[in-house]
Amino acid sequence: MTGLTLYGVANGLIQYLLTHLYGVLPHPYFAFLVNGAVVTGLSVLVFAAILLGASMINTIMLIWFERKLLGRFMDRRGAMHVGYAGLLQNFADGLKLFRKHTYKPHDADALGFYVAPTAYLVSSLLIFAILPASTGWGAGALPLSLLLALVVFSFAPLFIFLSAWSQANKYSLIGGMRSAAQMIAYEVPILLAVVAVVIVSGSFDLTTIVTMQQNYWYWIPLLLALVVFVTGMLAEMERIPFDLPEAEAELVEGWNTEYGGMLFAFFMLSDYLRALIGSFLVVLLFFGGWTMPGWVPGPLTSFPLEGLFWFLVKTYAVFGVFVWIRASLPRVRTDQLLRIGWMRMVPLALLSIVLAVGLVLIRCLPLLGCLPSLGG
Amino acid sequence: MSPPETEAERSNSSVLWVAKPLATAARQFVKSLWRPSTIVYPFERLEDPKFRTEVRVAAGKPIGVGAVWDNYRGVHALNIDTCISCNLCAFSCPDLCIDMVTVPGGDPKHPKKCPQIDYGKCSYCGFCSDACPEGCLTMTTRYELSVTKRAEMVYAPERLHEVYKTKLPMSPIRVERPQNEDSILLDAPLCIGCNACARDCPTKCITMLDIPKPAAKPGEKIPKRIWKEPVVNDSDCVRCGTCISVCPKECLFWGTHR
Amino acid sequence: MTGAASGVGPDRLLARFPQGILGIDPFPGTAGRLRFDPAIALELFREVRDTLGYTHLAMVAGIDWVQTREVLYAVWSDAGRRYLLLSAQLPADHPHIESATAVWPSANWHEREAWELVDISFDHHPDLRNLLLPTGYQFHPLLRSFKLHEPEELEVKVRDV
Amino acid sequence: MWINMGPQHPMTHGLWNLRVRIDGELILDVDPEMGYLHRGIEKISEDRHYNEIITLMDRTCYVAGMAWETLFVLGAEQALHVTPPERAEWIRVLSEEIQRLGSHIMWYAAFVQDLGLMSPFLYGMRDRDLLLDLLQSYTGARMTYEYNRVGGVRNDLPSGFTDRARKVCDWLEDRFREYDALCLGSAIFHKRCDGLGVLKAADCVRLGVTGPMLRSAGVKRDLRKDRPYSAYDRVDFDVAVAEGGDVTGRYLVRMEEMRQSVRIVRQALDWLDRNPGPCLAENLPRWLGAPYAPVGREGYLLRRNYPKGLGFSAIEEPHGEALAYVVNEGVEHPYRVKLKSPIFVNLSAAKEYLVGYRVADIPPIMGSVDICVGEVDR
Repeated sequence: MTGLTLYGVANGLIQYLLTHLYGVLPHPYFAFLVNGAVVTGLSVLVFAAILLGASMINTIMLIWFERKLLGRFMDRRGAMHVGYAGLLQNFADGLKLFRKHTYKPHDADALGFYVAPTAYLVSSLLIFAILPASTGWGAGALPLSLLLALVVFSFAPLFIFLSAWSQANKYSLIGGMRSAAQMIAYEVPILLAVVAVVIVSGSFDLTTIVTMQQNYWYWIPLLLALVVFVTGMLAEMERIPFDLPEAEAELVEGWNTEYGGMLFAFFMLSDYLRALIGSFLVVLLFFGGWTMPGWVPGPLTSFPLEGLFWFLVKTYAVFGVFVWIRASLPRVRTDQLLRIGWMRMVPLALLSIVLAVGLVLIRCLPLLGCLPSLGG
Repeated sequence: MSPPETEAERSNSSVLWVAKPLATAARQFVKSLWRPSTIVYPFERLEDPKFRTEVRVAAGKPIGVGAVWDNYRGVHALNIDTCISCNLCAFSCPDLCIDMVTVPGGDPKHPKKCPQIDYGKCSYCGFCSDACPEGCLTMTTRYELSVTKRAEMVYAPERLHEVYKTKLPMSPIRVERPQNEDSILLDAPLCIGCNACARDCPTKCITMLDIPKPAAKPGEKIPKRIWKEPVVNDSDCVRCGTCISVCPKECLFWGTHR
Repeated sequence: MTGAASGVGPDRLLARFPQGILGIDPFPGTAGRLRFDPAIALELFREVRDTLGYTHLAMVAGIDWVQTREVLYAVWSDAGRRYLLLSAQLPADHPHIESATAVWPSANWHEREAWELVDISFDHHPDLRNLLLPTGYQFHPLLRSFKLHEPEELEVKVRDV
Repeated sequence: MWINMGPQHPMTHGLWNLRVRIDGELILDVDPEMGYLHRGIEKISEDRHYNEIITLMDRTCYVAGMAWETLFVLGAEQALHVTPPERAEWIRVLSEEIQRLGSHIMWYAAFVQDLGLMSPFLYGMRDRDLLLDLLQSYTGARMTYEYNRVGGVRNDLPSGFTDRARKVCDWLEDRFREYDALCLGSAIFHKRCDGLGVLKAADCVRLGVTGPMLRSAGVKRDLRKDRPYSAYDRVDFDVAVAEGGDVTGRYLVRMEEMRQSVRIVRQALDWLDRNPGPCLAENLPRWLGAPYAPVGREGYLLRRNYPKGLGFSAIEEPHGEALAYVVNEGVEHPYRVKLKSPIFVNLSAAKEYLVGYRVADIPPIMGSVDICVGEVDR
């Protein structure tokens, strides 16, 4: 823990700049430059900009990571020509989409058609302000940050259905309905699985939850909740095997059939943002966030920004598992998906809550700390 | 009709759920980690020597199927020097993409004609190179043809000759004369001995032989003609039919020697 | 090759249709080529399916012989493991024959195709409309009299959904 | 609500239109519309030289060109009273089985892609590439082979071919296990495919459905066994049969057929190793063998008078029973060529195996039919 916080960096930067600016222009008119409120406001803006940039770059890197990893699963290479090993391929793709003409189908509803992708993207980005990527690398210690993140996360079906309906396309409508049904169905097991974590940790604050995992990571006692959470996240992220809202075999592109250019890029980006958020949440809730087990050699855990580093490593590893699942499983059908959701996942989640309550009641959790090879 | 709700459980794989496919994909991942089996096309090519012999990598290990290009039917190569302008390639083309065009050199009155191929139409069936009696039109392993203008798809004989000069691997050359085939026969009374067939014969297998001028009988007029008749050397004839088409009196035809 | 031993030879139908069957030609590789009068088509199909056991209709082909049109059925018997060809000559003006769909439902698309390409109409066909050609196409390409048309000459109706 | 699945749709695998009437996710009615790829091959054949038609046959079905070549050539040989040498027949068996493997692997790749599983698609394409290498090494092309000739085949196998082919056989047998692990080993696959698109044996026979769809319903009909052509009466193999007539059954049948194909390929390779010989019939009229006589010259061709004849051939194509009827009127081009495609009939029964299932079931069901629109529309 270096004590370096993102807000601290932003604040320091702004203070340094403004003080020097004031030093160059030492006139009382410019005294507002060193006003505390102005400094704070600008710092928040810079903080937000850094966060936005970091999350965007991370998302694009995530797409690259998926493409390369999926390539290896499929005995091919993935992107490899733009930049080293294709690192810049997605930037090139984004540029291409940005340059493309955005068009609207004649019958489509303009308001919904244009607002939905933007709102979807914004609602996904909002969560990044809440999630702590390391100590001090988030919007600070909100007492209910976990709950807030999940609430914002569950805005998505609304926007998806809005866009699906406004496109005036039969495939989009079917895709939108599937998507709404699926996301709402899987909210329930996700929340229940999170409740298990909350019971064990006793807090809704993500930072506290991570800190509680110093001794042992929560996937050890809460394996069942982890399975439920990951399955639910797969459905929420609309990834294979649960990607049937955009099942390209029957629904062309599902609820974003009619989108092209930048609006499509918004959807694409939001999907991967949500994938990144999902991986973040899995790491935060079950794999100890930015903490590392004690048996890891010291040099590996004591360098600047090591928390952030390990957090990202874990995130990408979790996402790699998602990619692995994508590479090896076919898609399920809507009715089967909902049946799995309501009739398998919800009971399992309830069971995991019972287990969590039991673990807390019999006070055997500290014993897990004695297993140094598994975590903590 | 109602949807069938009962699903026949055909195997016991539900026990394993998804473990088997996950393991299979993981195995593939490990195998292709070092070297996936794709060939990085513009930089590596299937016709590279290393792929021609042994190493066709599939899933990280060579299994030894070299790509063989012996019979490959790509862009044609034309040896202008040996082309005899027999037209057989143009006749045999199902897509009518071969035109016989004049090439420099040769008799100015009867210029030499060689095939020009429109690759916009060509289907690479190889009938033309099969038909070529001299083995001068063959097919190479070249397969990249992208151009920006449609006119560039038309390969003039000189350009085909350039392909020939690149010495790409070519399909096996067969120089053969057809056997068991109809011959060129002469309807002698119609012939005027004009030498057109012998002049235009690509293989020069027609010779004009003198025939005796008949003695004039009383009351009969001797036709005015050159007293020569073409004789076809069947072992050299490629059966291209040029003589039939140039004959002004239509006195040559296909048939079998009795 | 007539396959009388296996019980699927077409000879036994001669007694049933003394007038209708015009002849049975040997055809290598099949049980024969049975020429019949189009008037008995449906009864013959029933007999061929039920008595001889040719349960599978494999092909319906129309051939334009300019003066006449030939319609050719290839049927397959699982028991006898052989094909039987049934052929009928139809007059060139208004060529029509009873549809085989009542006996072999698989004739459906075959007959639609023969109708639109060779202009043989099949009576009592459930759904005789264009299959490979656009709806409303007024020519029959596999007729010998078919001439290529410029695209603008064609009048193609737009299908209303 | 009617929705048009096609002609530009990921499910169609070609150019055709499946009109579906749905209620929510339930399919109430379907109406396949064909003809988007109708090129008039039968019409073009009427004024093409017999060997030139072979170039059209390659394009009839773009995943099983060799099978269609063989089909037409068999019919033309009967019509023209030509007998190919025995080695050519064995090479045809070999090529057709390699083609069947290629077609089935292509089917596997596309079908699993329809289920949403992407990696087997690439595994399938990778393995099919080896088969294309084999075909290329003796036919000279990877897709449009133009290899069969009336009276034999164009050229003999190159040296070392049989060894390479045996290596590919070994490799493929390994891969089939991998394919099964990815599909049959997956609970989701069974959830998706068991009891889906059921067409019972009686319905199959009634509707004229052939090929793996028929055999998956338990009917043991395979023209290679029942009406052997080429050298199929001299090879030893089993007819793949499954029960149930559903999508899983079709998968099982095709997988087993691939294994049997490998078996046939091995036998053909052994025979070809032992028996060298000519592969094109002797004493062919010049206009049938390579090289070619001028076919374009008027007045020359029509003057000839060859014996007339009728040809009827039936082969077990990768997709089912394919027939050709060739009418030879004694000139260089056939009077009429009629081709019957198995998929044409399998598609006409679409209503029977689609109605009552859900929209999400359309891709796997239609995928299991293995559609190649080129041979439906011709």
